Amino acid sequence: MSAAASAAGLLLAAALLAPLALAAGCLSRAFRSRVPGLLWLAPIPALLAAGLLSAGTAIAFPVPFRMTLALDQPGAILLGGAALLWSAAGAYAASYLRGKPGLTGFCVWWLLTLAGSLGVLIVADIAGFYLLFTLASLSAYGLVAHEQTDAARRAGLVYMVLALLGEAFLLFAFVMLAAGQPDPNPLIRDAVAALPGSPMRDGIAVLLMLGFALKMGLIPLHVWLPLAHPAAPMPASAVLSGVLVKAGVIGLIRFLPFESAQPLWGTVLATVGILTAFVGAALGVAQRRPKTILAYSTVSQMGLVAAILGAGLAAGDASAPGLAAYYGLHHTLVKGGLFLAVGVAFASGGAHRVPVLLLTGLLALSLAGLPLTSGALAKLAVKPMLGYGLFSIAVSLAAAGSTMLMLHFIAVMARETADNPAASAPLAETLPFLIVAAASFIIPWWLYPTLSGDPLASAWSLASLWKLVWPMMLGVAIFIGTGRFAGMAGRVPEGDILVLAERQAPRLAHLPAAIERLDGRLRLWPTAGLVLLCLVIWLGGGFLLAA
Amino acid sequence: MGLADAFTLICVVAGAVLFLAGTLGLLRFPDTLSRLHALSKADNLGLGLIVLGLMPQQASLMGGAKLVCIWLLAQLSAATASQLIAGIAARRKPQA
Amino acid sequence: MTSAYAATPGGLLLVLAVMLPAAAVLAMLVLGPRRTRVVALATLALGLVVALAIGLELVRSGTALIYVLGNWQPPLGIALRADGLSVMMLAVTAVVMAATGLFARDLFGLDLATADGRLGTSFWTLLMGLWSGLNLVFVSQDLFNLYVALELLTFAAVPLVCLDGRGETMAAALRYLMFALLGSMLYLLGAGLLYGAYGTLDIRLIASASQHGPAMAIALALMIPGLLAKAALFPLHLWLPPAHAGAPAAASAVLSALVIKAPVFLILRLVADIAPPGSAAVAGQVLAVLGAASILFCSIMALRQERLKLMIAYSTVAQIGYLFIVFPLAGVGDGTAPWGTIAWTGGALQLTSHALAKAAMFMAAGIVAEAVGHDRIRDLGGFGRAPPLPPPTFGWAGLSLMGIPPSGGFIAKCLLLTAAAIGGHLWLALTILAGGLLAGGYVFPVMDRALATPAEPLLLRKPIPLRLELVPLVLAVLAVALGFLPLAPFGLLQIGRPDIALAVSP
Amino acid sequence: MSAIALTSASLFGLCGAALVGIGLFCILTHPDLLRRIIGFNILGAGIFLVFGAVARRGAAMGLSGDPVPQAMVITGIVVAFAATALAIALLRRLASLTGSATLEAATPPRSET
Amino acid sequence: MSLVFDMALVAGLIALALHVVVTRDGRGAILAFMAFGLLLGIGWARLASVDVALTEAAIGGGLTGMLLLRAQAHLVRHAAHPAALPTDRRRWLVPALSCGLVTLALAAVVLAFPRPAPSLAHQAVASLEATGLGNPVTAVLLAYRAIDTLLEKIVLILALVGVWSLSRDAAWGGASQLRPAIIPEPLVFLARVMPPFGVLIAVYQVWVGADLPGGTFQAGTILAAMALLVMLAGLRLAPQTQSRALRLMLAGGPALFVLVGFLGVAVAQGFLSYPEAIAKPLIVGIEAALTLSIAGTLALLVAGPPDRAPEP
Repeated sequence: MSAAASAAGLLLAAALLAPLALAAGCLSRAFRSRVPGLLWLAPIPALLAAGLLSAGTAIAFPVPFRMTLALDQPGAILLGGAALLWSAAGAYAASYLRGKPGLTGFCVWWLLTLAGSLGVLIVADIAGFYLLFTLASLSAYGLVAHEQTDAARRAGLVYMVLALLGEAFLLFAFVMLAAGQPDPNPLIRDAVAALPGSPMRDGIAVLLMLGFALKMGLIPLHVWLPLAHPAAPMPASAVLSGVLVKAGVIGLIRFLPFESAQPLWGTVLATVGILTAFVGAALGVAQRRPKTILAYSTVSQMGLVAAILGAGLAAGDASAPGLAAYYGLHHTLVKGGLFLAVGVAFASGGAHRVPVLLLTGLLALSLAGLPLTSGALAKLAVKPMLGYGLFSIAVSLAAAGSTMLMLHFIAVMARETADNPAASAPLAETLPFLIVAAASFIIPWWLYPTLSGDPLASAWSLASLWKLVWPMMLGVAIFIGTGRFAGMAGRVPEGDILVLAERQAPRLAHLPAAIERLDGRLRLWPTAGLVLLCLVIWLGGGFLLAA
Repeated sequence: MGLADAFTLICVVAGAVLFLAGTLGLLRFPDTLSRLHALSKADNLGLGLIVLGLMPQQASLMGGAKLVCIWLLAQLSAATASQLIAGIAARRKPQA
Repeated sequence: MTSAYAATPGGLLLVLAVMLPAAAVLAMLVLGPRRTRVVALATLALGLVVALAIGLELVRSGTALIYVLGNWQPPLGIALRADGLSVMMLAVTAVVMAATGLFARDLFGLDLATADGRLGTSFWTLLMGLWSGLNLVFVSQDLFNLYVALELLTFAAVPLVCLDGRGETMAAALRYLMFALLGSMLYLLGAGLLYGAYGTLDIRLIASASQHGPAMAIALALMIPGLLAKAALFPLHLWLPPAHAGAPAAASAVLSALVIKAPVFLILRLVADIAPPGSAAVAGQVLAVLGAASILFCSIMALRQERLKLMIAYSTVAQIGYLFIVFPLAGVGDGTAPWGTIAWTGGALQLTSHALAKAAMFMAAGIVAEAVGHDRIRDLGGFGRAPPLPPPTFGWAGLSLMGIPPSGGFIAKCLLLTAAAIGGHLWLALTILAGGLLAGGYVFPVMDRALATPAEPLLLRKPIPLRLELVPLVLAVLAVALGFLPLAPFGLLQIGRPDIALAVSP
Repeated sequence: MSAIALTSASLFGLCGAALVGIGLFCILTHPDLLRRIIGFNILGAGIFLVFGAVARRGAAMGLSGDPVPQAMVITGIVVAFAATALAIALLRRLASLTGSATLEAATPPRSET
Repeated sequence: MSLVFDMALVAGLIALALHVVVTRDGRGAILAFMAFGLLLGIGWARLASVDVALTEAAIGGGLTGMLLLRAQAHLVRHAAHPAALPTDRRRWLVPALSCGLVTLALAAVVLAFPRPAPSLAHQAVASLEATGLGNPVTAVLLAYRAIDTLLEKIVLILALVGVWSLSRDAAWGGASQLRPAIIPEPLVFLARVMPPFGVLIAVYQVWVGADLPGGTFQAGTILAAMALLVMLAGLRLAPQTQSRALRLMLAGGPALFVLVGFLGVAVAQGFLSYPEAIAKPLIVGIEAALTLSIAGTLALLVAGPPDRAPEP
């Protein structure tokens, strides 16, 4: 292996270790004050790695730290977008949170989440994957519960409970996956290759899909997302919605056997994806706060990504991961841009308001798939893989739904920022927003030919344009149609199903209370002594029967 | 059944009878002092008789000496115990 | 009976491990209060060296260390034997004892009045007695000798609980003493029956006896619950929460981390070595059911506690449950050698990482209680600022308890889960996962309180020296560092086990 | 081995078993702690009688009993006495501190202030 | 014929035990328990284990009874009236049944012990002359299973340290209050007459213990009883727990035992083994030292934690 390969490996390792080093730096009091300024620097190695390194570079850590990192095409695509958004959001956060209490704590959680979310995209062995996945999920709690308000604490609690539940599913799946392998900590590739053959494959598949669906926010496990993302400070919401959910996407890409066709699992995933897309859009329309609308839009978009992966899995089409990653990249950049846009829009007023609103509107429509925008490219690239017939119609209808959602978002944004005082957002916040917006236009165009195989020009052809336009027209029609029922907005609370569950909580609360009463009775001396004797008799009987 | 065995039999039976009397006294007598009286008198004498009866059975003189020692110690502790109990009973009796 | 034990050169080290702390108890009694601490710290250092030497000797010779006391071969005499598992337990005990010693020295150093008074001297003397008992439990091969070791443990542990002299802790200590006595009496009765049936109390000789009458069944049926009472497993945990919560910080660290592990170790020896395969399988099932119930029930109880120390105590009872679900996972009683399986390694790793993590947690809780004056979790808002190190200690130890990578607890959970997956024990696997979730349930609220910024800052009762907080942090980091060990079965744990296997002919 | 030795050993063995039962019953059900400590002593006496029966059955080589269980019983009696002494010291201290000689208030202790 | 006596004895024992459990009167239960202890001593004599009979009579009947009586007197003063056995059937029926079941199981096992009883009497007697002792029980206690006896001493000392740790901080190092308020004259007389006999018997027991039934525990208990008698009669004050001489006496026995044990590593074949030639004198020496420390420990255990401030 030439020096270049080892240098590439080191860059890959730097992508993961740089944020950790910065987080460790926070321990020293002197360095602590300068860390917020350096937040944007931490993801740069990852950005370089995604851009410069060719697919297939890998590095194995020395013996005690058993972890190997490897870069492949979907990983590289997602890594690039994620690193860019992290860096922009880092710069944004530095100015957005300057002077606020608990900034150092926020920086530590920020850097740990950053390390986890980037590492998860490039890690290649199972234990390493689980470690980084957990690091990302648990340290994200710090971002969600940063503002110490009641809403933030409730969102944090819900987030933590469901994150730990997801961790439990994944751990059991990974353990069953690794059980059959000779090496206690196998590479993901080998373990997945053996998956179709393993006796417990259905159990593993179900657990994997549950764990990653929870991370991506597919229904009914999406309830934490509309609560957590709005509760976090603006840059953190951008990153949570933009990058953290991609951990679920890369999980599905890595752990599902796309080479061998799995019609059963594929259709299940696809249907859940489509349902999520519809439900996400429907619930989003009923929201009033912009950040919550964007959160529901994330749920809906992730539904689409899951649909793509499901279709790919059912057909056994190996290109599905690449396309899903491309779609994910587009979503990362646009959604990150939108969240930053909301921040900038709230801070600007008067003369500055109109251009910001225009740009936000453009971004929103790009997400919905407006022709000539990167969104259109993303949907076009994905179209052939979805095939024709009922499934592709459903995806188009979902596109209509997201169009309606985006129009609703633009309307709400316009209304919210109407009476802003005449002021302009500080440069340190608008610049990152502009960079991300620009990136969200340019990068998909740049990657389109390599991914979808046909030249750029074909995107302009009439047939492809029509395929995009009719869903949007439908979306606009529905939006105008429902415009009159404005009252409907705001009736569905955030985290819909969760609120119903919480009403049942008192009925559930009496289980622990019953356990506490039982414990109180068990810890009385006569009962404990009697239990001891019964244990003696039970064991004695058992042994006599066994002898 | 030599002379010695006969002698032992008689003494031990007498001792046992005395013990029985002592116990009967303990059960029947009304108050503490009279019970004390029965106990200390009858049981000590009973023990003395039994020790006397066992003397010839002993293989060596030392065995006999030890038996007497036992009897003396029993006497000593019985006497002290009954004095103490009597003292407490006397102190309590005026108030009762 | 052939002479079963051939003394190995390293054997005398085992005697030193047991007799050193015992001699220290005598020295402290004679030297009086002022020099007690010096003798104790010297003994801790020496004991650590002896434990290290035993470990090296075991690895070098590759066979178990054996020592025949007074050169009287069992069954008449008593033999000491340390195989891989015992040596690991000795090492863990030495490390936690040394850490507790350093911690106690600084803790008592806070107010010098108690340092040389009743509290200080009694603590050091009892701690050494505790250590001698623990070492003897891990190395002795004779059941009655193990009874004396258990009594040594109980007599040293009970006064530790009520060192602060309050009515509550006195009641807790009395309840602990009585239930532990009930346990050891049942154990002694079982030992008596075994002697009646086999004419010896040596573990290996009993194991090699061919036929097993009803005496073995009834004896085991008495001994195992007796030891469960001393290990405070779920239905018999009445004495543990008040005792461990009421004891001083250093004492509750040792009690939770080590003292309740000795009866667990003995149950492991009884079921794996002495019990015939049929009974071992039954015992394994029963203990697994109790262990699983303990994990779930006591984790929920830990969730509902208001006081930090009580929450940690209930968490101890829950984590002990993990050690008991190892039996069916390691295939005890189905003829295969259980010590070769990954579940055995998982159990050993869980025991070690729990010892370290729980000691660190209790010490951290002790520091917070000392600094703030109370340990009601609700009112501990922002305790991360006052003494800076307890929250990271609590966090790291919590990682190991929850089984979150990269901690030792995670590796142990992984090994146990893998064994459950391969063995098809689905409900055990679900219990392990639920245990991890519930552990998260009671660790996170505390971390949340640590990071919270309260309305009015916590008022500090006492300044806490940094050195005092370092010890628990080191223990917690050790518990997490265990996570970097290989995932395969430990080679170390199998040393010295096979020749016991020959005796247990299925 | 004479029959008488065997039967008297079994007889005392059965007596030991009965005393174990009585001792256990007293420990489990009696609320008064002092009586419970006496129960412990009765349980201990029962267990040692079982040891004694075992020793008596093992009589051989001119000895009237197997010395090993007898030695164990002596050690056991002294340990049991030490346990009783510690329990009674704790009980006296508990009584003088809290004025109650029963442990039935098994509620978790109040928060320490 | 002797079987009938045994049956009577066993019946008496069980009856006394039941009475102890059932009776309402606390003091009556203790007195019944003391009688039970003495009867048990006779039982052990019937079981031909004379050493154990001595120990049981001395500790079971004597010291434990005294401990219980002093505790009962203290509780009557300080604590509420002790509750009686639960009367309603639900509370005691199930425990009674389970205890009965355990007893039946035990009885079955005791009767089902293997017919040629496995015994270590052969090995004990065979290697007796290596220890130079005549009494096999003492040989087991101090040679074959010497570690048990040594550690059992450490258990006693730990119990003592535990009892001492229960004192108030102010009274740490002081003496315990043994003298009753009013000392009856006959007690003083007894305390003057009895001790010489006691010491004589104790020394005799230690000396004879090597070859005939006797030994350290029994002698130690008698010495402890004598010491308690003297202190109760007020002739001598209870010793200061901080005094160096007392602590040396307490730790002297086991310390000597440990020293000789480690000496065995150098001179004889290993820890706690005695060189053949001087085995007996060594053992008797250890026994003498042990007796002193046992006497001190047991007396102080009965005396309880120090409750008077220490004089410098």
